[in-house]
Amino acid sequence: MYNERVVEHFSNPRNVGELPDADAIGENGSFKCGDTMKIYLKIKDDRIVDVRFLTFGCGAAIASSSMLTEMVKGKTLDEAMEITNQDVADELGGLPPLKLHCSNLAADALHNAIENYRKGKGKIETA
Amino acid sequence: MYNERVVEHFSNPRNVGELPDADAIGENGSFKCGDTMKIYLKIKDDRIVDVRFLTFGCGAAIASSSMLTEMVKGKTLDEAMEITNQDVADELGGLPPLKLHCSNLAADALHNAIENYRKGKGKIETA
Amino acid sequence: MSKRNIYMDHSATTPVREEVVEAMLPFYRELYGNPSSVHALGRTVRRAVEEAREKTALALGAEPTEIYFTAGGTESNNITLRGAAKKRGKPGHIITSSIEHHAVLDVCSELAAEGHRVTFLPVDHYGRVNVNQLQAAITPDTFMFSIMAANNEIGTLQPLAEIGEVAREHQILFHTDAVQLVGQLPIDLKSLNVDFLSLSAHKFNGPKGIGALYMRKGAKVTPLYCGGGQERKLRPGTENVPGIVGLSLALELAVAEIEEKRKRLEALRTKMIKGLLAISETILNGHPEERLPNNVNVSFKHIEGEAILLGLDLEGIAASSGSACSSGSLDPSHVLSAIGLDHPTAHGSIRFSLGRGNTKEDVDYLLQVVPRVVDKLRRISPTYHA
Amino acid sequence: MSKRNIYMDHSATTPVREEVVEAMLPFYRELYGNPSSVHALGRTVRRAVEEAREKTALALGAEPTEIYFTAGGTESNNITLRGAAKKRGKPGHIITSSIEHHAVLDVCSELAAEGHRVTFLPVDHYGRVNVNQLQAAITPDTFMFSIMAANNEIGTLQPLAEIGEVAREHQILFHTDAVQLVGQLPIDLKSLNVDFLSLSAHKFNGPKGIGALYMRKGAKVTPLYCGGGQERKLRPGTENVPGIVGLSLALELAVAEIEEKRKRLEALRTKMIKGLLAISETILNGHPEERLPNNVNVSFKHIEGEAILLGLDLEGIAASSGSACSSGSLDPSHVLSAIGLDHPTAHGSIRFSLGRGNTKEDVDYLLQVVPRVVDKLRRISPTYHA
Ligand SMILES: Cc1ncc(COP(=O)(O)O)c(C=O)c1O
Ligand SMILES: Cc1ncc(COP(=O)(O)O)c(C=O)c1O
Repeated sequence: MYNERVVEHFSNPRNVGELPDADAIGENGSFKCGDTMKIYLKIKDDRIVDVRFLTFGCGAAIASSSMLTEMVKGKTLDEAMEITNQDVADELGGLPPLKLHCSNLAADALHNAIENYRKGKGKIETA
Repeated sequence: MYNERVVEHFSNPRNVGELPDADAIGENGSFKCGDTMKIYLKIKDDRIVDVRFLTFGCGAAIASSSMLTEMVKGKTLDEAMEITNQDVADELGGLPPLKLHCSNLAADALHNAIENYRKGKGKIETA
Repeated sequence: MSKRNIYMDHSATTPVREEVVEAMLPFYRELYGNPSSVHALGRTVRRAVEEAREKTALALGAEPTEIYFTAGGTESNNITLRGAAKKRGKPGHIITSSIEHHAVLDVCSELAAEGHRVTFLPVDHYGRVNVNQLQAAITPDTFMFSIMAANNEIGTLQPLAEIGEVAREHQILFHTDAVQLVGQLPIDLKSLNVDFLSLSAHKFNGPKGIGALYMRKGAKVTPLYCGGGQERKLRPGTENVPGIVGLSLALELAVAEIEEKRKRLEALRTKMIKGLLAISETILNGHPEERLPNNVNVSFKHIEGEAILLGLDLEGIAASSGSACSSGSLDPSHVLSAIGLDHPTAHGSIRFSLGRGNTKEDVDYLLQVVPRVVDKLRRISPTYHA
Repeated sequence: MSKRNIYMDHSATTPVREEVVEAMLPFYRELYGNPSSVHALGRTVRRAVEEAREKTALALGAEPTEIYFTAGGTESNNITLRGAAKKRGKPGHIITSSIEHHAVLDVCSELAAEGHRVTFLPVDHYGRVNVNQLQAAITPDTFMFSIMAANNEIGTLQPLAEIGEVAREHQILFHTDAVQLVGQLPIDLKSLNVDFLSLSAHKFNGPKGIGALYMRKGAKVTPLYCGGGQERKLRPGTENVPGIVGLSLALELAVAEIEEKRKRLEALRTKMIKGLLAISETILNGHPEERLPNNVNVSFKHIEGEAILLGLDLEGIAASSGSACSSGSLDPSHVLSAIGLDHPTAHGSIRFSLGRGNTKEDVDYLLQVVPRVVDKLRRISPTYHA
């Protein structure tokens, strides 16, 4: 069902967790299958310098989340806004057709974080 | 499907053929399955002293015909009138349920011959 | 010549080839997973099912997505005809022939009872449908032709290409029951305008209880059964995986050997027909050329088919009288009636159907035994005079 | 502990036992005849089919004439429900439960769309139907109950005897989908007032693609398919003889070993449930006692079932999330919703289903692996806080 790269990202997801000093937080959920993703960005000079995620979802959702975090690191916000869900799936070497919509989670959560950042929201108050 | 006795009568039918000097001839046909039987009786003092048959029909019909001819030899006409199709089937050790009606041929042809005889018909004109 | 055991009833069913048995076995034992399971075992089995679908498609000139596995020819026919009628939703007109297998004929009769109109086309005395008559029978509400590829009793082939052209011209769906044709003669669905084709594995040295329905892309029927999503909901239920694997391999092998087998069987068939027609008052049923390479159907006048079968059986020869499926019935075969045989002649018909295992020696033995059996029965017959 | 391969998905399907494979093989090879053929080979095969029917009947406490072979549980369910509705001919009322398999549930929905009224009874949080509610739902036109014997996801058993009494009292037909029960727990149709019972061979170490329908003498449905006269016209088509032979032997063996197997699996199940519930925020789904001996269904909160399956799969453990048949779908299981689970909890449910091959070592391995897999996924979860 899943190719090796997907399984590898699922088994060893990169950048898991929260960023206590995140500059932006995004979230996205699929009402249909109940999957949700939370993404935390550290941004410096309009560039993503660190990223973390938490995901409730299937193997495809977790692998897509992990892959996305790898893809955005070092990108400017404009570049990051251009990443599509399809890009994530492609970078994973493809997903089963039935599972494609599960990968729609990640890019959308990223864009949500960037939008929140641009609206001046989403910065975590350091306690 | 058929038991050994049926197969034996089918393979070696007794009393096959016509009787050139028959005292009575009977016939019976099943419209449904197209089977027909012709029976020839030689009668002396109201007793069947010889018998022959010809049958167009399935294995059960042929075996029943053969068995019947064995059963009637030496019987009085009254006794012969009492032979039922079921008797023939029983004497054969039973027939498959689906094939039972094929054995209905023989006793009916016999009764037809006796009735013809009693009505004074059916005696073959010696040529 | 000493007694032999000869199986000449391949149109009823065939033995499963050893390669096919061997290919099925792993799917009973280690590869037993459910193709719908997401774990590794399930996925392995899913792959095998999809490879089988590809193999099946390739053998027919179809696309894998056009192949649906079913439990046999009967089910494929029922799904097509009832499913198309259900999909249509309102009464319409179906054209079929009067010599279809009961799995088409009786469905059509039921659909007629439910309000559809059905034309049962007559056939000529060879058992061929007339394409002009077919064309003339079309009405604006005609939505389906169901004309079999080859008849199971007399082996007559129908002009599928011409019928397909008429269907296309009038935008009518065309179903063909090819249960007897597949594995005997090449078929290329790319070059035929057939929308639905039924086949059954046990007729070409595959297992019983598994068949397929080819449904052309774009053609649609409403499924008859509900359940899981298997076979894209057309035939829900856990897949008969060993059966599917067996069907696809049997078909692949049959198609690979089809020309060689055809030549071999046609030679045996020609010899048999010649030998049998040498028996007096014996006629050939079906078309002399346009017939299945493995079919011989003759009527021996004055005697009855079941008795002949029994006589042959006692000599080790397995044959059939009319369709094996209907031989429980006692009515004369509707096919033989449709080609104009009177009842007694229809009752005296025997089908010998050849298969992979048959040899020249089988035919020699047969031609020695049959005249003897026929003669013996005729001596008991009230209508025969030698 | 080194990696093992553990199959705990026996409710999805089971391997065919070796004795059963061996019993089927002759019917692919030398005993390949068509049971409808009148020749010796056909008759031998017919006898095997009828012996299989007797064996099947005996194992269920039924008469041979009450057993009809079908292509599986899905078909048995469809034939019963659609066939009874077709026989009735006019709209009526059916009572079923809200946790039936799709092969019952979806047929009922279709029948509702066709004009019948259907009551989908709710179940309690263990998944049990309430017999008083059932009784209260009866109306004068209620003609059928269809209540499954044991649920395929959560293993909950239904009170068949009580439901049967209600059915008898009101002269309503009673169908039970016993696909998951047969082979796991004893069943005696002489002492139950069940009119129709569906079973499927591949759930009890028999082959896929073959099932049976028990139909009590006197109960009647209109067949869905037309064709030959096989299975007394209820399921026409050349019989799947190897399948029939395989089903009957698998059932005979399963029933002979049923008590021993039940004890063994219940012990493993109890151990598993105890071990799994030791994981925090884990709940057992289904009834604690009134459940199949081989069923364990738990929800691990905060994580999603498919991801858990994948994690387990990578460790060699085959399990399922909801019904294997519906796992292509992404909607939460209708069964878990019906017992009151919220969506995330339903999504985190896993079914482990035990079978003949499972051992104590399997359970030990499982109890070592599962907490690790669950923990790893929870660390990624946005809702979990350790
Ligand atoms: C309760 C229940 N009913 C029916 C079925 C369908 O059986 P089959 O897939 O053999 O047609 C299943 C199998 O998944 C089941 O668990
Ligand atoms: C022409 C034709 N159609 C359909 C069938 C039915 O196939 P099955 O018995 O495999 O369902 C047969 C087999 O007897 C057949 O010869």
